[in-house]
Amino acid sequence: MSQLHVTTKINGDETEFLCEAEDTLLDVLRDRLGLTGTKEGCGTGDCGACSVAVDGRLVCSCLMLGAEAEGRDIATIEGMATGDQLHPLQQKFIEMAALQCGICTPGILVAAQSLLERNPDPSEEEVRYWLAGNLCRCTGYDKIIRAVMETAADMRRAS
Amino acid sequence: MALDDTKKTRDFKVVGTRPDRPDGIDKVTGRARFGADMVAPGMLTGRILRSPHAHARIVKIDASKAEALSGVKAVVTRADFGEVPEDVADVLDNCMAGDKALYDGHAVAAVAASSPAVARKALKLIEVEYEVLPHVTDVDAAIKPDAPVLHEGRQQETVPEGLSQNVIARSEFGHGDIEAGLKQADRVVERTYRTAATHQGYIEPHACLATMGADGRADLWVCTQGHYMVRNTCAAILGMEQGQLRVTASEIGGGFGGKTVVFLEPVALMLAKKAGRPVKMVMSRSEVLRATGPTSSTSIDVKIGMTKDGKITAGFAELRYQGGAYPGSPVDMGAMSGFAPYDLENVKTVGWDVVTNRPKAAAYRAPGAPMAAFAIESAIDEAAKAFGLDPLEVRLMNGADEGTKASYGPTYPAIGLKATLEAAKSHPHWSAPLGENQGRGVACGFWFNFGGDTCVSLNITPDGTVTVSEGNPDIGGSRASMTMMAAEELGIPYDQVRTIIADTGSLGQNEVTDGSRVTFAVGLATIEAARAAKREMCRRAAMIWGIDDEAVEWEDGAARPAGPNAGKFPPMTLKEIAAIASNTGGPIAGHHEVNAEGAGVSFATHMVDVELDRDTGSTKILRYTVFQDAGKAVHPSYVEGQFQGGAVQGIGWALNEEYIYGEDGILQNAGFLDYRIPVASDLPMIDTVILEIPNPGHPYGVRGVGETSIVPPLAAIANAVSEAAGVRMTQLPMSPPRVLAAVQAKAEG
Amino acid sequence: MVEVLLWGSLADQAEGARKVEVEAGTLRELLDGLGEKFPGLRPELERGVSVSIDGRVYNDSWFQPIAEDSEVVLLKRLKGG
Amino acid sequence: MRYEAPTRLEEAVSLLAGQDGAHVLAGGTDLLVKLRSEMIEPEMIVDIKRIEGMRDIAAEDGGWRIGAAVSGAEMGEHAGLVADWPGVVEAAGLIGSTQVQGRATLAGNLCNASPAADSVPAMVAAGATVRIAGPNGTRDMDVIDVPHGPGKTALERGEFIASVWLPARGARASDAYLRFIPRTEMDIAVVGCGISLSLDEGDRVTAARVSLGAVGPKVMLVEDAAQAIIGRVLDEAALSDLAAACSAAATPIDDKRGTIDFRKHVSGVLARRAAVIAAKRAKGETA
Repeated sequence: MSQLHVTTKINGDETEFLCEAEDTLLDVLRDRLGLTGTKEGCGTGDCGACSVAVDGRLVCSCLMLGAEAEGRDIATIEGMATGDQLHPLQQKFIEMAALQCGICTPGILVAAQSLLERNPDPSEEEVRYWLAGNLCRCTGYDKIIRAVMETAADMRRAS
Repeated sequence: MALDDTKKTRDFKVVGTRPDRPDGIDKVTGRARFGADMVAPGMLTGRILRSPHAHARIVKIDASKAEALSGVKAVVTRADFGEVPEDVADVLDNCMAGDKALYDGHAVAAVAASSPAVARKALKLIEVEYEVLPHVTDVDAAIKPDAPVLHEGRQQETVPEGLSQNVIARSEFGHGDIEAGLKQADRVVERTYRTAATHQGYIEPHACLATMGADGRADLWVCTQGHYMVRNTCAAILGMEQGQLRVTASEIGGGFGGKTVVFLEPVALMLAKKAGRPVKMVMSRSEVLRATGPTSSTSIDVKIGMTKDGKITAGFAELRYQGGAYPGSPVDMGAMSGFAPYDLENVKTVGWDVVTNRPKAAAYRAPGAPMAAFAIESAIDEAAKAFGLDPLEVRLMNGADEGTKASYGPTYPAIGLKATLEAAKSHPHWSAPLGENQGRGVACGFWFNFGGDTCVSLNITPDGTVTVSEGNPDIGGSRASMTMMAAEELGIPYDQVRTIIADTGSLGQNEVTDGSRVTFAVGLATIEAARAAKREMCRRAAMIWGIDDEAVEWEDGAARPAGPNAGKFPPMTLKEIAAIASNTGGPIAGHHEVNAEGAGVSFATHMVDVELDRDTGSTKILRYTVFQDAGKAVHPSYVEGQFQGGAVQGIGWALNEEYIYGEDGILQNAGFLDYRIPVASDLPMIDTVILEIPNPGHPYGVRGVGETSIVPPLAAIANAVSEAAGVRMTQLPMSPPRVLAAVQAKAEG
Repeated sequence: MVEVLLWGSLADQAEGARKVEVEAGTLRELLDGLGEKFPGLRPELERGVSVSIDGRVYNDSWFQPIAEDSEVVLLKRLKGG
Repeated sequence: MRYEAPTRLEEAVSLLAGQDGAHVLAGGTDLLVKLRSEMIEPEMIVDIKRIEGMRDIAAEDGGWRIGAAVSGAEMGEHAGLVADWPGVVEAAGLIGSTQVQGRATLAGNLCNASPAADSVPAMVAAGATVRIAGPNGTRDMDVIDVPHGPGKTALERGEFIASVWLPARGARASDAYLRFIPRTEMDIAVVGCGISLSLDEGDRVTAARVSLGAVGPKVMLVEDAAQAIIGRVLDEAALSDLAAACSAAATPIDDKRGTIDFRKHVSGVLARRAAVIAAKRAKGETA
């Protein structure tokens, strides 16, 4: 088996890795690059725990090959905070208890960030549909939706 | 020294506030390490080969080709395990099949290999010869005398003759005279209800990393609700001493009861032992659904007698639960809890534990109770509505209170059922208008709540901060609660305390994180450990001041002289005492080990509005309110979270979730695509009302809150859908095809 | 003597009595006494039971005192999630 | 397994033609699921996203040509396409989650050849065609002719779909797609219905195409349903006839997602609702 050499950018850093052709981007992030913040809940694109942004577009990293990352710009949960400065969504999720077990949290934060980049003033329905691909079994979504809405309001006030 | 032990009137400083959880930053930044996030040097990948048959004799397993494959370091089958103690025999058989594969997905062999690709390839090279046997997956079919039999000789003495060997046990609870009670009724509602098996649906698949040395010492990293349980079970299965197996609990990505047993862990240890290398095993989602514990599917007959003014004269239920391939469905819990919210003169429940060719049922949040509540609360609702009575008033009229003899035997102390009903009645939700094709349902629910073995060790650091070590995996914010209770008791700020989950080598035995026990039992032990530390700090202060220990009391985070002869010394703060601990006898700690008894039962009332699309049978949840007694809400945000999460799991159970088996006994929907748990867009906000009726068995009045919230939703939603549809729904899930068929049948008369 | 309430089907194993009396001052004495007096109860006792004493549920605490007038109810062993 | 990401069409064709077990990767949302579950074990994956034009939406002959690697999310952000073919765009937008939308394509949805594919009934109703690249050059085909049954397509060895073409949208004409799923998102269609229609100034239907998904081995164009409304104003009687024609045309099976009775009934329900939406859009009303 000859491995593929891939050059990409992850959370702003030029990154090179070797992978098998069948490795998913999720496999690469978790097992080759040690970025285990991106989680695997299903491996079939049904739970959203592996959400990352590729060239600014939200995707399931389990549904993309590592090899496809060549030349792309990938953002994962590990790049969401700036130094010790949490992203407002991260801060709000803690404050509003928008997580219980926390396994879905990285994917939901990445997805919510992608929403707020496109739509700074989403309705509750828009938030709910945007996040419909991110399963959470603990919270019933209530506090998650509220946290996203409140973060959006805070960010609008701040800008 | 005098310790503040008041309950109802206590003025809390930390408890009842909403501080940030201590593991928050780790969890929002991706740093938190869950089951699959650990690595070890030289680690191998472990994988399991699973039965493609629902029921088959395993004639022969030939793994020679797999063993010969380059990169394969170990193959394990049942033959690798010796005789094991009886109490773990079924556990082992479920982890690795013996003579027979008992369900689709049952483990039959495992490999450890140098990469996932090699492991996958190796599994295909293992040749298993099966003799396929007839199977049965339906509970009512499994009871019949001619049903295919899973096990011979497992039937208990409680089962009358003439039933299939699949019927393992019968139990009966209650008091009074049902026939006499039914005679007093103006109306008797008699129906059969059915519920489908549902899965706990935690988002994190089971995962572990096992290491075992040639000296027999082993380490295990695992996502579990109870690493002490994992240690004890694995040690028994592998014939090890418990002290030689150290288990560390990872962060856990949901459990809801499903991670209270072992699946991969003994196999991973055996692979690690044979390979002499660390072995990591992670289940796929389909493995989780095929082979880990769903809850029972059930079939329940209910008979309710009611007078025209709403008095329940008799309540009877016969419950049949299939618990998968081994004895031990949660039918007893259902039979004991179903009528628990009511004060009844005549009540009787009969429970039947049945085995079928399905994965062994694991606990699922208030195991057994939601199905019983669905049946009984539906029948009560139907009887009340037949008389045109208000369903909340009927529940209030018949509701249990302090002094009521519970349907399962004991007499209740102070309980909160009526408080939840009164809160529901006065809530604006109850009086809000409903539109066309909309319905409102209410239902009550009960759960026992547990205590059990618990250890907490609380250490004072030299700089006067505090660490708490406890032995229960934090599944939904319990580290915050423990930190709060320690801070409360010590009279210091929340951020001066840090709580960690210790490994099995660091504390004594701890019961699993289950039965809504953690905030109650670990909280109790934390408070007692803090009190022990306070006593010691008071003693140190007394030494310094040269007065009697008894003349020192602890208040607001400091030792103070108390009483007429104590003298006038300025208070010594915790920090001051800690700084000179070495000079006064050495480090200061408090610890508490207890089998915590005295958990308080808890009750809830749920209220839900639905809208029905009469053309498609689709149900939309419009509004939902949970009213539940928490005893004392330590961190109200996480109490609300438990209420909301339980309600939404109940919504899934009521509307869409189900295990679907084909005629061939194979699970048809082993993925999140067709095992349909609720998504964000399915739901409204879930409103919560926390009632606080203190539990006399806990220093702060805490009751467990985690499980009760899943008990009422099935019935509440069924009552709402039935109202909207104009036809009584008796089978879950109330999926669109089922509701549409009922609506059409009703229309056709 | 302590009066113990058995659940319905357990009475079948105790000569049909829903309420039985045993000499016991602690939980352990209670469980031992029940097994001795009613051998039919032994399989269920061995499978494990919970005991409600004056409305509080106990699983294992052998030396939990029981008063003569305590309300004692045998329960199926409770299992949670 | 090899991974190739050619930049020229001809290169892709020759890779696909030259290797047994070669699979095309566009959005990958079906392919990777099959790969992982070992339903397929490809020798080669040919990623077509780096081929010129594959990610473009271009005006052509009054209609729109959509490259095979254009994702649903990109379609939803294209104002011209949304204005002309809102039904096709919303059908593509119903495939999976937001995350899946970032990758899933019309061409992939079509080549997966699932009878329940959301975008296919909408494309069939729209009268869409595909341009197929292959060893013998390119050829065009009606969308409805591409699937041959569950998992099977009309594509020959070495061929792949390079683009989808949606025809010119006339005046007072529009489309709509509705599906039924048990939840509000994330499910496979239990029934899907696409309708494209044109109205005259008197709101009479002058042309219509009605299609159904998930009620037969492949997506079907229901001529009887179109005939039931052509020449008529969409009043209650016309809509009832439309619904009846769709229910009658549906030949579903019982499975884990729905029953025969349910699917037949809901075929009619969705047709009626989709027709109302399409008509409103054709009249320039918001729907």
